[in-house]
Amino acid sequence: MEEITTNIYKVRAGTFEGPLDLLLSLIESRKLFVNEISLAQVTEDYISYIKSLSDMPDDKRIADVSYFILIAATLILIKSRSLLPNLVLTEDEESKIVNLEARLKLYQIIKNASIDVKNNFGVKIIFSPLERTWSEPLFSPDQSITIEIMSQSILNVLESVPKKEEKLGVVEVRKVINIEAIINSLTNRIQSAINFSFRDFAKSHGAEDEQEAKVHIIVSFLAMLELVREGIIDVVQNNSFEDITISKEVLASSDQNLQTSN
Amino acid sequence: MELESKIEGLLFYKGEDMSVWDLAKLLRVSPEEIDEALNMLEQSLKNRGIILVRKDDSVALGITPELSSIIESIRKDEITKELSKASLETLSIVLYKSSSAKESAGITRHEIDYIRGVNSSFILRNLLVRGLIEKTTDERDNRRLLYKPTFDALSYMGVASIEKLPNYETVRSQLEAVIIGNKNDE
Amino acid sequence: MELESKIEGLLFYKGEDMSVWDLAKLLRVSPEEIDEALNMLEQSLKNRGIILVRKDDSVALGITPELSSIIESIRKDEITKELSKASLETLSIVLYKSSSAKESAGITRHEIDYIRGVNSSFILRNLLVRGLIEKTTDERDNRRLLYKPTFDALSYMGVASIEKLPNYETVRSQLEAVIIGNKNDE
Repeated sequence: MEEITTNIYKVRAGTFEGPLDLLLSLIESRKLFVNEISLAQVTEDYISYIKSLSDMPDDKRIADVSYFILIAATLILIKSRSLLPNLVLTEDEESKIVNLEARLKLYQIIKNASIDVKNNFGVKIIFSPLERTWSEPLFSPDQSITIEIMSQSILNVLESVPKKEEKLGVVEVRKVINIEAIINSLTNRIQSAINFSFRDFAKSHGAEDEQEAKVHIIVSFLAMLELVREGIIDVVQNNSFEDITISKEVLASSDQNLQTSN
Repeated sequence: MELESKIEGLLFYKGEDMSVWDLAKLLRVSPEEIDEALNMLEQSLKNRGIILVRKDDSVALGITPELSSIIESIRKDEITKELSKASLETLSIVLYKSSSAKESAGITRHEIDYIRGVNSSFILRNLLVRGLIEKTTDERDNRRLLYKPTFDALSYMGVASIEKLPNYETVRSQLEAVIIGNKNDE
Repeated sequence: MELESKIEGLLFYKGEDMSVWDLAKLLRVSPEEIDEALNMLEQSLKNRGIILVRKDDSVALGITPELSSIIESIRKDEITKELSKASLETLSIVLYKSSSAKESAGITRHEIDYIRGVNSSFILRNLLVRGLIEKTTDERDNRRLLYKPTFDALSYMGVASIEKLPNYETVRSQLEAVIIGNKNDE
């Protein structure tokens, strides 16, 4: 038992089954309940974990990075709301937050149940009887046992064996943009312009399709939050329907933002 | 000869699970009579070396878990008891989330992925190969594939039915509570 | 747990004769105690579907003779039922993986399960009962059980030599590749 608890709480790259596992571990290690407040509190830890994933060499990087990024999007909504009190979320965004909370609670229940399963699995087995040898086998073919059907059947078998890539779960891993690179680019832009639109910034990466554009926005947002944390820029959103404006920052105010959010 | 004894004999002969329906057909009685006789058989086997294992509409006879360690010592093949963290999670979902009630038995891969937050196809395949879960099609919609625990999964857990899993009722009601509280999910 | 129940469980597991001496050794009691418990077990099994069969110093569980006609019909059904797609696929794996070269003949159940992505024990059992495949132990490792097609099955299909099956070389090497992939996973 003791071993399990210490293992779960150690946050180390590559040790998590998925984003929910990571998120739950972060919350539980702070002895918090699953709710919006605790989610906001662990957002930064979560993001730095994803950053450690994208810094890993390609072959070591886990296949599920995209799943981590998807959850990050919702976390960023939660974090933004705590950073920007005047931010009004859409219905869709609200339901994403509620949804994440519920999923996390489901995951927590299963996680606890899985400890019971682990402790009982294979300890006291109800064995099935050995194969029965009541009577000698009686050769009884049927008409479908022909060379033609056998050679067709084996082809069906081979066709349904999953390919190596599928097997590893690397179905379609989009190359996730390096967060570090975006931070650098963002810093450069701030130096040249006092104000620019976040939307323009996210667009400027030239996404190929909508899916990819979403990933760009998320990663850009992550980078932006990172800069806010480091006190380099200040995020101002004048009106909920307007774009977020990024400007060179008055250091003190972003520190305050951060303190209130933590 | 009592119906329950006949069932016992047939299950002994088969050495694997049989459906209530097959038993009814073979013994020329109604499925209800089989069900009733199974309840009696379950009682008769209390404290015996044999135990009745029930799952969905099927039953099998197994050796009481008290003899587990003796049998392990005489088995030729090794038993793999290790489950990775991912397999453990996925198996737990299939065990606790798929109710034994006929009409709602089984869980889709999509639901499993949703709970785990990652793609589970590789893990599901592993569990299928190990015979801990099985894949069936939804009776009401044959395009829907459902995953269910197998008799072996119950056997490894040392329980004669899903309801006897540790904390089954508690976990079920916790799951229900979250799902009802979040009706608009997905 | 009573000694008689333990004996019952072990005999049920084995499905074949065990000597009083073996039982005594396994259960760490004297042969006299076993004998005594067997007498009690014999009593407990009165009117049940299972009977105790004693011969000299050996015992086994058997099915009550009253059920023999039903069992006859189950057996008939087992061997005359049309082979399912899954059964044919399993048979084709056993067929293609076998070889006329003695040292590389046969495939394990685990390998079959892995190739098919599901547990195959019931299907293999049925193929055995029908005399289409047979089970042997690996000469190099007697813990490994190997499945092979029977001579009868090969001659029924008119296969003079496995190597002459359509696409034999390609299929064989693909099967090997899948099996090796499995070993790397573990």
